[in-house]
Amino acid sequence: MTWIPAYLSSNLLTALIFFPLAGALLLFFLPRENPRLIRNATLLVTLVEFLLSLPVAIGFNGATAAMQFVQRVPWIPGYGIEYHVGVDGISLWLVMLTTFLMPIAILSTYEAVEKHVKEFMIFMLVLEVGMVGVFLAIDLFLFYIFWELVLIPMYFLIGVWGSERRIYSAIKFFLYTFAGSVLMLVAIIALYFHHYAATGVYTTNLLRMYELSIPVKLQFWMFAAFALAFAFKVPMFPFHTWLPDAHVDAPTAGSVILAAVLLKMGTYGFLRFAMPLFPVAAVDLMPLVATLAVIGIIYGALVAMVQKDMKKLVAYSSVSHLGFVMLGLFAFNVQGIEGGILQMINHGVSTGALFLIVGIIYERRHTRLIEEFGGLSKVVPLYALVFMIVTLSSVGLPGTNGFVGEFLILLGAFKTAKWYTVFAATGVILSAVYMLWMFQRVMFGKITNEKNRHLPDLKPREIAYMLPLLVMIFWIGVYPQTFLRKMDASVSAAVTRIETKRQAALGERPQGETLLARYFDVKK
Amino acid sequence: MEPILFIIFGAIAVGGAIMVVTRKHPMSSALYLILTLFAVAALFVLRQAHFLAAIQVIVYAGAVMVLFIFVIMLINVPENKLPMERLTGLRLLGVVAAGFLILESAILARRFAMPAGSTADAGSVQAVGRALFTDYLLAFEITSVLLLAAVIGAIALAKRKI
Amino acid sequence: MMEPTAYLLLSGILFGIGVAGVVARKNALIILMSVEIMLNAVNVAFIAVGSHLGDPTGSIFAFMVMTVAAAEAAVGLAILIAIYRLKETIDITELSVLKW
Amino acid sequence: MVTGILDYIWLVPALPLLGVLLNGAIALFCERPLLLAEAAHGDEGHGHGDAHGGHHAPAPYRKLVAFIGPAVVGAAFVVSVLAVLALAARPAHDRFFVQVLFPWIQAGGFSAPAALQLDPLSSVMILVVTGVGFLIHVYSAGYMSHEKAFARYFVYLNLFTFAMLTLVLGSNYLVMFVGWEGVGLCSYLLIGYWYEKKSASDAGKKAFIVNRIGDFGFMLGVFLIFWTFGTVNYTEVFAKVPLLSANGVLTTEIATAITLLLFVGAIGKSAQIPLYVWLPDAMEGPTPVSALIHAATMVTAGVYMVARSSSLFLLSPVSMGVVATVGAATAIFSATIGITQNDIKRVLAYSTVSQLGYMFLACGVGAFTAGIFHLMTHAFFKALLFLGSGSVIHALSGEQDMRKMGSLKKHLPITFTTMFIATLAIAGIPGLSGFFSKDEILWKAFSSEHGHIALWAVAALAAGITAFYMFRLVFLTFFGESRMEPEVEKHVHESPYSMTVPLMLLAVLSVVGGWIGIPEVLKGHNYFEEWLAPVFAQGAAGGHGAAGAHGAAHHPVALELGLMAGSVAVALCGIGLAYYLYRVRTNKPKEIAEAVPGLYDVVLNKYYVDEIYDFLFVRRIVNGSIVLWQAFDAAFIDGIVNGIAAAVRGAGDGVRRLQTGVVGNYAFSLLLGAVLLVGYILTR
Repeated sequence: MTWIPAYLSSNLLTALIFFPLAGALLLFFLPRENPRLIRNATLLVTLVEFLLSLPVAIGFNGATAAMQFVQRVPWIPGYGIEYHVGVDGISLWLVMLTTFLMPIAILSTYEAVEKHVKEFMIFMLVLEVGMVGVFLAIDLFLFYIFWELVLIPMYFLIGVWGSERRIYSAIKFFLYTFAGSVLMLVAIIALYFHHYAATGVYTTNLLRMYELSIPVKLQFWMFAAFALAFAFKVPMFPFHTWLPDAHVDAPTAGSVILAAVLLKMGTYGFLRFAMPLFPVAAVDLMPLVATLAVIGIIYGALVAMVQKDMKKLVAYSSVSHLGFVMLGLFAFNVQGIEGGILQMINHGVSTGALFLIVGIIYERRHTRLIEEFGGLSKVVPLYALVFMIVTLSSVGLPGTNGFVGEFLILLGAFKTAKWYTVFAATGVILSAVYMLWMFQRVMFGKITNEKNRHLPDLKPREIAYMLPLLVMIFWIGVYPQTFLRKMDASVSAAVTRIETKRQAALGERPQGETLLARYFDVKK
Repeated sequence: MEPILFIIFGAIAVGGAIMVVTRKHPMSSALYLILTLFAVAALFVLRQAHFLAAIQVIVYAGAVMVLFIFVIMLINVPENKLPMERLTGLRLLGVVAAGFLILESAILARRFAMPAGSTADAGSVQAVGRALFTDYLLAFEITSVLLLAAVIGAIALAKRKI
Repeated sequence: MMEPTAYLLLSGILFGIGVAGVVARKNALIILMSVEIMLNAVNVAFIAVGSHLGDPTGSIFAFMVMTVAAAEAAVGLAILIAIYRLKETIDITELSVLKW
Repeated sequence: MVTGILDYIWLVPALPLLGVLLNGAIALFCERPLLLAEAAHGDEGHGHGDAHGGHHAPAPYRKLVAFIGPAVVGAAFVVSVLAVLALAARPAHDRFFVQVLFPWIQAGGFSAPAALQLDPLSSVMILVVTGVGFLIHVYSAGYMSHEKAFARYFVYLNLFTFAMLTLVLGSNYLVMFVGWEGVGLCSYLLIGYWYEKKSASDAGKKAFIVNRIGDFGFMLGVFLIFWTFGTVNYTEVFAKVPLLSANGVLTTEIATAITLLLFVGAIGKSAQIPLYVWLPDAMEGPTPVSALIHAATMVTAGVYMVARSSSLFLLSPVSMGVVATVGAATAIFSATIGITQNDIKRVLAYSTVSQLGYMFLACGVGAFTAGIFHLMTHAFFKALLFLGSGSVIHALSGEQDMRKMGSLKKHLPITFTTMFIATLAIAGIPGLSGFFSKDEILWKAFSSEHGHIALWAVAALAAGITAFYMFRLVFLTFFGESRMEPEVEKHVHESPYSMTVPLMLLAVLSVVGGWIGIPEVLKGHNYFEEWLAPVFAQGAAGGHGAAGAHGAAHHPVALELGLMAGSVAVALCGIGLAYYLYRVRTNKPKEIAEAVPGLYDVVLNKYYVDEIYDFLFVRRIVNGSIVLWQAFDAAFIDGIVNGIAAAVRGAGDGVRRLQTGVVGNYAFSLLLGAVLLVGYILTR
């Protein structure tokens, strides 16, 4: 980090979080009648934000697991709440994913969003503030604020610019996540007071919470609360029904960001909060979480197969992909977790690209039903090529990003949960089935619908925002080291921390006690 | 001596009250109400609360009831427009509940057990006046504000829009 | 001086009757009068206990109750007049504009 | 100088990749505008016919593509030959070269570098892939000349060659897996080349998904390998085999599990029972594709993988048994189906499945060398057969049904002679390559310690049936009177030289190919075995005792000769039967068919395997998913969610009704509250 001026490097993260907010304020002053100016201004803001985030990625020192670019300012000293931000191996690439995807999402709205362009752009920028904030916050209170902040713009994005059932979906999305986060708030407060009881110091600083040893019974309930909140967000199997509705009724840019980044807040939450803070409960509940993850993988794939609406299909495929991520995280070893993190990035790139692709033909034909299409490959060959590459990356073909993530996840999970991996691996087959079947019905075969005969191929603007995604697909696929190298230190530190804390906590428990005895005082 | 008078005036009060509640025409109810008020005033006298008895007769029976009668005549609802009142449904339940309430207050009354006080003439004008202008001065002033508000309110409400 | 229990019982009865009147009657005027009866019942209780304890507070409270009763009657009747002028009726079951 | 070439081994896969990029650029910038212009004025595509398309002047870019495609693979062939020579120059035990390109995936203890490895086994494979591949590229330049999407075809073909070379040259299981799925992708693209035909895109999708089922097993095998050996590189894995099996870490159960999982991958890729169903449908693709992918190279990937992991397979007799039995079963099973097929390419497809069965049988009985030897010879004559059938179809402008052929001998002399040589080879007529490799397998099936008399019998019978249906094909297409439609017959013409020269070369190879592996018993020296010995010796040594690469010691020579004669006899009577049925009494086959209609229909319809699979799996899964979606997702979970919402609204509605507006009611509720309260105070 030597070449970044000291001043900048200490305030870089704060700049990163609040720059889009400044951009949003700037938009207020722009004339509403000139959407073109507003779009270009927002694009500029998001691009500068991306450039601002590059030094973080380049300057990030992969050797240490400690938080870097840390900035710490007392915020509410009375309660020990600080404005404490920092980045480490786990959150680095998620932040980069956010700043990388925002310009792409904005660029994709040039012809898609016509009404209330100013408000749309302001909501998108506020959304970016929330997302970047969530990944950088190290203070629980600050994290919770950003976690809630993200909901509001997304609610409006779906509610105002969505399609048919947008109000229902927006409310469903909002309530689902909100219910979860309320539970999390209770757990945070319990943690806060437990920390005071244990150490006599009021603080919401996550790193201090890591050192805290929490009695096993309390750990169980707190983990359950955190896990439920994140499970709603991931979404894990039984709590996923909001995702297809939210995606189908969100505008293209909205569902790109929703799929690419918002879902990752759930999995990131598990990795950053639920697992390290409550290791005993996390490892004990691993079978339950892994089962739900595997069900999610297979269930998501099977249901995706029979969808009639392309966006719903991609939404259910996200349920399946994130099932993989969860399985990876709960493998509790370096391969699994690194695979999980990488798969979060891959899912962001490939599913984001898939939604953009669906958006492109939606802009042309204003329908997402698969049977409306057919034989497009002859009419729009360049589009077919891009669609094929993204489909392969989503299916996880070696050489593309999907494979590296999925392979590492299954490899890691095989060690700790052999049979879960065997079932999860069928997901690899099922993903090929539904993706290729959809691709075949849309692209191959004869042109059935006259309207498809004269569809224009990709416009230069569309190529401009698809190209970076394709580059990422091959870059992660062929040379994932650039990404894995920077995660190693943090992930191994996380794994060892979980393990040592667990051993310590289990030290005084009687040997070989059953889970029931440990958590519910049922006599063994 | 006192119990006999108590029974007399108590009976009058209760009878008057019942008649107030049951008469069809508001005017007869008003008159019965005045009777009840006098009975209550008599009870006050029995309990040596002379000041209160006087106030009761002057303010209550005098001023308030006059107001009532005044309003009844003002409204002067014609005979046929008076609401037909058959005691059914919820209102019957209400009366039953009131009965219950009487029963409960009876039980409560029997549980009353407080030591008797020393000074006999607690209710006399001197005692009440001294208490009123020392401990309860603030309350006294507030009531005056309350009355003022009530007067203004009444005028504003009942005034014919000109 | 007599034990106050009898007075309290009387006060309970009067209060019950007043409540019955408020609940059972449809004529707003009668309801207002029943309220007056309830207030008087309360006064009886106050005075009975006040004199039993030899404490002037009983009378003070009764006095306060009376002023409030007067104010309440005044405002109540004013409302009633306004309603009657508007709706030509004082039957409370017909005055249910604040219906759901 | 000669050994220096080894450092450039990365050129072998890189050249086809270069071809992909060049042709890809041409396809995007030259071909696409042409196609768009054509699609624009609504000219309904016609490219689904195999043989010929609209005769418009070939655009200039076609010549360039027609040059780049084959040239790139040819160059790769040259580099491969030089590399193999350089390898051969080294002493036998040192024929081994690994080149690490860059660290591909590293996470925690796991490390899989992108590295290439050249040793005798992979050298044989790259020679076959680039050699036969080159000939097929030249052939398809002529064959596909009338196609509109010409450049796109060569992009896919080069991409396939790149993927196959990566598979073969990979120095660890992960790079092999990259090539493994890469060839799966290319076969999907090439089978579905005429994507406008629904049957073609269905076949492509089917191929990819069935391959993926195989890859599922392969992947699990790789995980088990990593967590047992701690690495996925071949050298380290095979070096650790003796150590780990000694100290009990690598128990036979684990070895069996690993090998069976890997074998699932092989079944998927090399179309063995039960995952062979995609290969016959893969005939939807252009014929050179069938020749390259579904005969010579891709399908042999499974055999290569089993051979590569020979030391693991040798550890578990159970796996060896499974491999052998599956191989033999597939050989006989698909051979029987081949008898009744009427589509020339489907006969060859089932024949390929059957021959692959032989190769797995060889591996199953421990004769990995024989398996690879047969793989090589099979690549020659099967590619020739497919290309020959392609030239027949090309001549008959798209006709594939043998019942509408006949008497082509006089029209297509070169095609006839080359195909006849290949048929002799595949039938196992002595002197030709097929004989040596197939006989080697038969002998090992009998003599090797993993072998069994039953396996030999089944294999011999299958050889007979193979001879029968191959000669049936030849007699139906080339002999007898012409059953062609008149206008088809009008312009039947021999294929241009660009197609017939590869046929001739392959014919030569089909003959010569066997001579490098003549067994001792026939006074020849088995160079091939000698060449592969170091790879398998290391494996065999690893196993318990020499598997008897040639196990001639404890079997009298006479027995070997006797069995050899036996297998030739079986082949001859197969040919005789075919001659009798299809040349002498041509109506006899119809009579037999009527005589036992049930059996004939069953066999004709491929034992209804596809229909069974479709009924058992596909329909169940699809319907199940619909039920899952509608019943579970939409009704159940959403039901709960919406239910809660409705309950909340309902409660709100209920409470709302309390506000009646009548003052009396409010007074009553007040009273009620008071009564209850006092009642509570009293009773407390």
